[in-house]
Amino acid sequence: MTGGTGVPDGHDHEEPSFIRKYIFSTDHKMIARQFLFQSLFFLVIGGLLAAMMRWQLGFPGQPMPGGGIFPDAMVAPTPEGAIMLPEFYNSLVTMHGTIMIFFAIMPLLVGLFGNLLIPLQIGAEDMAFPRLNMVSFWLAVPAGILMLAGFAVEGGAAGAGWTSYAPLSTSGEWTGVYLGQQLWLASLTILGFSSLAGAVNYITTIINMRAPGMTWFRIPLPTWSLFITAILILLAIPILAGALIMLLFDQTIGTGFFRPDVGGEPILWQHLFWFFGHPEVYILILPGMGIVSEVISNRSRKPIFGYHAMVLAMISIAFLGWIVWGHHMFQSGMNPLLGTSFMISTMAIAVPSAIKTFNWLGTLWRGNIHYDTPLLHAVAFVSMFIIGGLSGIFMANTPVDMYLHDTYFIVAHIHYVLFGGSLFAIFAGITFWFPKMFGRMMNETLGKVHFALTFVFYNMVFFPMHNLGLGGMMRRLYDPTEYEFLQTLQPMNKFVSISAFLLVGTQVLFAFNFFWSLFRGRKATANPWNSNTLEWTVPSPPPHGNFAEMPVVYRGPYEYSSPETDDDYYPQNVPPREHPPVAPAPAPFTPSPEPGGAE
Amino acid sequence: MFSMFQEKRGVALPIAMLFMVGCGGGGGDAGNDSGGDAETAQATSSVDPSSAGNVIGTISFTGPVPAMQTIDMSEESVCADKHPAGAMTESLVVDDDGGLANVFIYVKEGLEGQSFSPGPAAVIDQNGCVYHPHVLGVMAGQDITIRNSDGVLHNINASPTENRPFNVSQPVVMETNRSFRVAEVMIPLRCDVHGWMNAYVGVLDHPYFSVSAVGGSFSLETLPPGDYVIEAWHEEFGTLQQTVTVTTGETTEITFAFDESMAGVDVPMGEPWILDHADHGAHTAQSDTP
Amino acid sequence: MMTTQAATIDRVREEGSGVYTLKLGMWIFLLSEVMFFTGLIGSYIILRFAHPTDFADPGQVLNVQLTAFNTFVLICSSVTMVKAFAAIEQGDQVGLKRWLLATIILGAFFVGVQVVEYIALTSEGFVPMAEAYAALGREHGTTVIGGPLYGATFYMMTGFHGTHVTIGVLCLMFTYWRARQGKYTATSHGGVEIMGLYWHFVDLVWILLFTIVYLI
Amino acid sequence: MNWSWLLPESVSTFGPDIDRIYYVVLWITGITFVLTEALLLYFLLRYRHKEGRKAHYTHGNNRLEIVWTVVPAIILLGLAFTSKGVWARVKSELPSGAVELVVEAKQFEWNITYPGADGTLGTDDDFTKRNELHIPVNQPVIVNLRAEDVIHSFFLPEFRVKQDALPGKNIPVWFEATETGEFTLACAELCGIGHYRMGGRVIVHSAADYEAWIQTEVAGGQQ
Amino acid sequence: MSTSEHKQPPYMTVWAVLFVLTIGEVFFAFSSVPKRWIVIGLVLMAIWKAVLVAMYYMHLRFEPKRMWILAMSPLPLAVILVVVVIQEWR
Repeated sequence: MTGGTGVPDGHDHEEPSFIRKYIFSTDHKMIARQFLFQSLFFLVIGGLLAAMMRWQLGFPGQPMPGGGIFPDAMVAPTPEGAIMLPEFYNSLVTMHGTIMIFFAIMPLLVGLFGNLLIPLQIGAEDMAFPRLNMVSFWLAVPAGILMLAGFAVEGGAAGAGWTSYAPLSTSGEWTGVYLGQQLWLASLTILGFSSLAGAVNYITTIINMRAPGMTWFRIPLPTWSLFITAILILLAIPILAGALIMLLFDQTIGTGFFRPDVGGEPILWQHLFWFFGHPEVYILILPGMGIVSEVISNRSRKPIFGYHAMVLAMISIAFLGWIVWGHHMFQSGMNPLLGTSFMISTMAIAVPSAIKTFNWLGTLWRGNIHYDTPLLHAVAFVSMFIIGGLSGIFMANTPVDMYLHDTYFIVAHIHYVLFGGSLFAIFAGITFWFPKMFGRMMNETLGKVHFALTFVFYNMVFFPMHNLGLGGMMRRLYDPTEYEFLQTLQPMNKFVSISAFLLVGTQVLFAFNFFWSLFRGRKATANPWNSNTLEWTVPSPPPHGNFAEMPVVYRGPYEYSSPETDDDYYPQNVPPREHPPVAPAPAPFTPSPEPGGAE
Repeated sequence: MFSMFQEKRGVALPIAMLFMVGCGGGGGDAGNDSGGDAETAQATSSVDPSSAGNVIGTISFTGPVPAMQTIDMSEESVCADKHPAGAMTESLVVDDDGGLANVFIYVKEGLEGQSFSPGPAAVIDQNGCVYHPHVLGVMAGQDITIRNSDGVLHNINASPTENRPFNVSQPVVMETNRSFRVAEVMIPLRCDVHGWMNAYVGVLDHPYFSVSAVGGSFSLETLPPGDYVIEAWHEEFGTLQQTVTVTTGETTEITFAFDESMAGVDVPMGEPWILDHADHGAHTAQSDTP
Repeated sequence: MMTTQAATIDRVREEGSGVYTLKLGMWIFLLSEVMFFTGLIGSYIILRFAHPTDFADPGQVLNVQLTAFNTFVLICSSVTMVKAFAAIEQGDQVGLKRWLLATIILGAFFVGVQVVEYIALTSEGFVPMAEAYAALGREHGTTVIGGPLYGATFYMMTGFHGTHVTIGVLCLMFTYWRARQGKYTATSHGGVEIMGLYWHFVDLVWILLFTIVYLI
Repeated sequence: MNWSWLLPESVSTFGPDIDRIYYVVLWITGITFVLTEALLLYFLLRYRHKEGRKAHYTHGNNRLEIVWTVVPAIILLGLAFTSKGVWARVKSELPSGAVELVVEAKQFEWNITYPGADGTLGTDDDFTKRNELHIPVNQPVIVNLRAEDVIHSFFLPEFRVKQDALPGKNIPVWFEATETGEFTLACAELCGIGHYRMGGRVIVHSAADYEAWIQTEVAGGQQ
Repeated sequence: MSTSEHKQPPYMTVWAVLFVLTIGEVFFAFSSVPKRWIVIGLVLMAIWKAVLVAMYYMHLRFEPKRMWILAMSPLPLAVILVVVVIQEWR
C-alpha cells in the first residue's frame, strides 16, 4: 500500500509495451474493457446454466438435448438419453445465481462503468490508485476460475443455493458437494478483495480528484450512483468476507460457528449474509439507476427532473439499506417483533425508489425524445423497475410473505429487478458508451431488433412466474410435478421454458452486434450523443491520461435545451457566453458545498 | 471421526485450487460394467489352491428374538407393491433355530504381507426401497455397481471414516459405479429419501470375507495354511473374534454366538451422521456431542 | 499538519477531503477493516450472548497476564511508530530508521508471543475444532471449560488480528527499506504516515479485542 | 394456463385475513402500475422527437417532489401498520385448547409425532407417522417444528402457513383448519438432493373422525 | 490543522495513559465488583483507550472535521448489526 503515490502515473506519453497496455494495464479505460469482456463471458455462462435449469423445469425427467456431453456425475445415462441429476440441478441453481450476481451484473455495473465513467466524468486523468485498480481486476480473474472449477471437481459445484444457508452448506454429507462448496467460498472471498480494492479507488477518486468547478452537485448521476455504490461495497463486503471465512472453517477444519449439532447458530449466518445481502441488492441496482438517468436526460434532450431529489434519494437508500436486511428472513424463525420493524423499514425504503421513478417520468415529460437503442433500453428499465418495485411490496408485507416467501413470486421479483432492471440498464449503458469505449458506433437496426425481441421474450419468461408463485410453486424444485397441486402449473412452466430458450437465443444478436461494431462499426465522433458531461469532450476512445489539460467545469451535467444556447446542449466545460471564462482560483482550497461541510 | 475427514478436505482445498482447473470430468464414475456378486467374485491371489484350506461355520443368536418391525412404505407405492407381505427391517434376521444372518465375517489378522487384487464389480441393488444385499463385502479398489431398480429417487449417502465420502442420487432406473480406496470396516450407506433404507459395506484388502446367509452359515474358502484371527461383525451386537488354524486340504468349522446381552454395544463403524436418532447410528451418536 | 502534502498534490483540483489522496485512500480502506472486524467481533458477542455456557470467565482458560504484557508491547510499538513519523516530519532520517526498526521488532515480538500462547492453549485442549474441543483450563482440571464456540471465536478473532499484525510488520519492513534509500523527506513522507495509520488501527483493534475476549 | 392473480382458496382461520391484505396490496400496486406505465407510454408517444422542437427547459418542481415523496410514504407505512396485527396474531400469539403435535423434519421426510390417546406428548402412547399430518377441523393445532439435519420449511399452501424449521430449535407454529379434506404439506427451503420430493399430505378430519383415527393408530401401534 | 504545525502532540503522555488504563483494566476485571459493572467499566476504559489512539496516534484530532465524520461512519452499522441480531435471543 505504500507503493501508490498521490499522483496517478498517467502523464508519461511514451507507448507502453503490449503487456502493460492490454494485460497488466493501469489505464482505467483498459481495465474497464477487461471487466467488460470477462463479465460478458460470465453472462453467457450464467445464461446457459439458466437454460439448462429451464429445460429440467419445463420438461422434467426428459433427456436433456446434448446432455450426453456431461460426465456421469451430472447426468443419469439412460437409453433415451442423459437426464439431469438433482444434485446437478442444485449446482445449476446455485451457480446461476452466484455467477450472474457476482461475476456478471456486479462487475459490469461497478467494474466496467465505475472504471470507465468515474475519472472521465469528474475530469481526472485516471483513478487515484491505478496499480490498485489493476490488482482489483487481476483478483477477479482467479476468483472466476475458482468458481467455474467447481464443475470440474468430484462432487460437482456448490449446491446450497447462492445464499448458501448453513447448515446445508457446512458439509457435503447434506448436499453431496464436498470440494465444490469450498471453492465457491474461496472464490467469493477473493472476489470480495477485488471489489474492496475497486471501492477504495472509486471513493478516493471521486472525493479528491474532481476537476475545478466539479462541485458535489455538478457530478453526473452515474458517478453519483457509483459513489454511493462504492460506499455500500466498502462497508458490506467485509461482513460477507468474515461470514464466508467462518463458513469455510466450518467446512474444512470443523469449527462450529453455524453448525447446530455442535451448538452453532445457523441463523447467525443468515443475519450476516443478509446484512451484506441487502446493501448488495442496491449495489446491483443503483449504478443502473445512474446510467438510466443519464441516458433518459440526454436522449430526451431535457435536464434531469429533480437532480437534487435523485441524489438525495440515492443517499437515503444508502442509509436505509442497512436496516432492512431482515425482510429476507421473515419466515426463518426470526423473532416476530423484528419482523414487524423490518417490514416498516422496508416499506420506508420503497419511497426513494418511487421518487426516482417519478423523476424519470418527469424527465420524459415535455422532452424531445430520440428513440435510440440506449433510450429504448433505459425506458425498458423504468417500466420493468416499476413492476419489480411494486411486486416487492407484496413480500415486504409480512403476512402476505407467509404465502409468497420462497415461491416463484420471489424469483419473478428478483428477475424484474436484476434483469429487467440492472441488465437493461447495462444494455443501455453499453450501447450509449460503446463509442467512447471503442471509438465506433453500434449498429442501430440490430440494436433495436435485439431490444424488441429481448423485451418481449423477457416478459414472456418472467411475468408468468408471478402466477406460478401465486399458484404456490416453490423455488429450487428439481421436478415440480412431484407435487400434484403443482401439476396444473406445468403448461405454464413449459411456456416459460420455451420463452427462456428464445430469450437466451436472442442474445446472440447482441453478441453479433457487439463484435461486428467493434471492427466494422461506423467511426464515432468525440460526442455522438451531443452530451454535456466531460467524457464527451475528449476523443473516442480517450487517450492515455484522458484530458490534454485539466478541464474546468462551469455548470451541472444536464443543461439540455438551455435557453442560454442555440444548440439543445451545453457542455459542462464550455465557458458561459455572456462574461469571459473565469477559472477558479488555483488556491488549494476553493470552498464547495459538500456533505461533511467545509471549515 | 466426522471432523477428521473434514480436516482431510481442508488440506485438499489449497492444493485443489492450484490444479483443479485442468482436470475435467465429474470424478468417481469410471465405466459402467455391471459385475457378478461379491461372494462369487474370484480374486486373483498368490495362494496355491492345492495347499489351501477352508473355514466354514455358523452364526447363532441366543435369547428372545424380537419381532421384526414392518416398514411403512405406503408413501412409495412403487416399493410397497414389491412387498405384498410387507417389508421388514433387516437389522436382526434370525431364523427358527437361531441362525443369525447379515453378519460380516472376515480375516482380521494372519494375512500380513500378502497381496491380492480385486475381482469384478460387486453389485448393491436398490429394489423395493431395500438394499440387496443389506451387508456387502468388497475389496479395496473393487468397483461397486450401485443399481436403482425402482425408478424412484434414491440417494446413496456413504459416510466412511478412512475413505472419501460421497452422496449421489439416482432419480431413474440406472447404475452408478463407485469404489473405496482403503480397507475400512464398516462403511454405512443410507438413503435420505427413504429413512428406513440402510446398508453396510465392509472394505478389505484381501478377499477372505463372507456375509452369513439366512440360517447363519458362512464360509471362507481357499485360505493359505496358518493361524488367523477371524472377526464377526453385526450392526447391533458389535464384534466377536476367535483364532483358527487352517491346515492344507482341511475344512475348519467355527461358530460365533451372539446374544441379546450384547445389544447396544459400541459398534465399530464409520462415524455415524450427525443428529441421527432414526436408527442404529444412535448409540454412537452420543459419543459425538462434546 | 499535512497541508504541505495536500497542496503539492491537489493544487488545482476541486477541494475534496482536505487530506492528500494516499492518506484518504488508507482511511477509506480502514473503514472496510472496521466492518470486517465488526463481523468477527459482532459474531462473537452475539454467540456469547446466545450461548453463555459455551464461554468461560477471564483467566480460566486464557493467560491474561501474558496477554496483558503483549498488549503493552503493541502499545509501545504504536509509540515507536508515531515517533518515527514525528522524526521524519522534522526531516530526521536517522530517527525515522531507528524508530521504524524498533516498531518492526516490537511487532514481530507480539506475533511471537501470540504463537507461543496458541501452542500452550492447544496443548490444553483449547482448539477451534468443535469435535476436538476439550479445554481443561490453566488449572488442568478434569472438567471441560466452555464449549466449541469459545475456541472457534477466539482463534477466529485473535488469528485474524495476528494476520493483520504480520502483514503490518511486512509492510513496515518495506517502509524501512524505502527509508534506508532515503525515499522519505520532511515534505514528502506519505508512506510513513499511512503505514502508521494502519499500524495504529491494528493496535486499536487489539485494545478492544483484549478487553472483550480476555477480560470480559 | 393459469394467468389468474387470485390466490387459491384458503382453509385456515387466518387465511382470509392474509388474502384480504394481499388483495388490498394487489389493488394498490395494480392501479399504480397501470397509471405509471400508461403515463410512461403516453410521454414516449406524445413527446417523441420532432425536428426543430426544443424540449421544455426545467430542473424540476419541489412541490411535486414533496407530493410524490409523501403520498407513497403514507400509503406504504399505512399498509405496514394495518397488516402488522395479522402478522403478530399468526406468529407470536399461541391459541389455547389446541392439539399439540411435533413435526420433525429431516432429509427428506416429515416425521409427525402425535400425542396418542391421552392427548399429551412425551407419553409412551405417542406414535409417529411419516409425511402424514392428520388434524381435526375447527380446532387450533400447535405444531412444534423441529429439524434434525438442515433447514427445512414447513409450507401448507392452502393454510397460508410457512415457517422454516431450524435444527437445534423448537418453533411453535399454529393454525386452525376450517374445512375437512386432504391438502398439501411441502418443503419450501432448499434442503438438498431430495428437496423436491419432500412433500406430504395434510388430512383434516372432523373432530369425531380424528378421535377414531387416533384410537385405531394407538391400537395398531401397541399390538 | 495549522495549530499543530510545529508543536508535537503529547505522544508520551498518551502512552502513559494507555499503559495505566491497561493495568487498570486487568485489575478491575478480577476485582469483586458485580459482573455487570465490570463489563460496563471495562468497555468504557477500552473505548477511552481506542479514542486516545485514534485522536493522537492517528492524528484524527488534527484532521478536518469531515475526516472525523468519515472515520465514524461505520460505527452505527456495527451497533445496528449487533443490537438487532441479539434480539433473537431476548
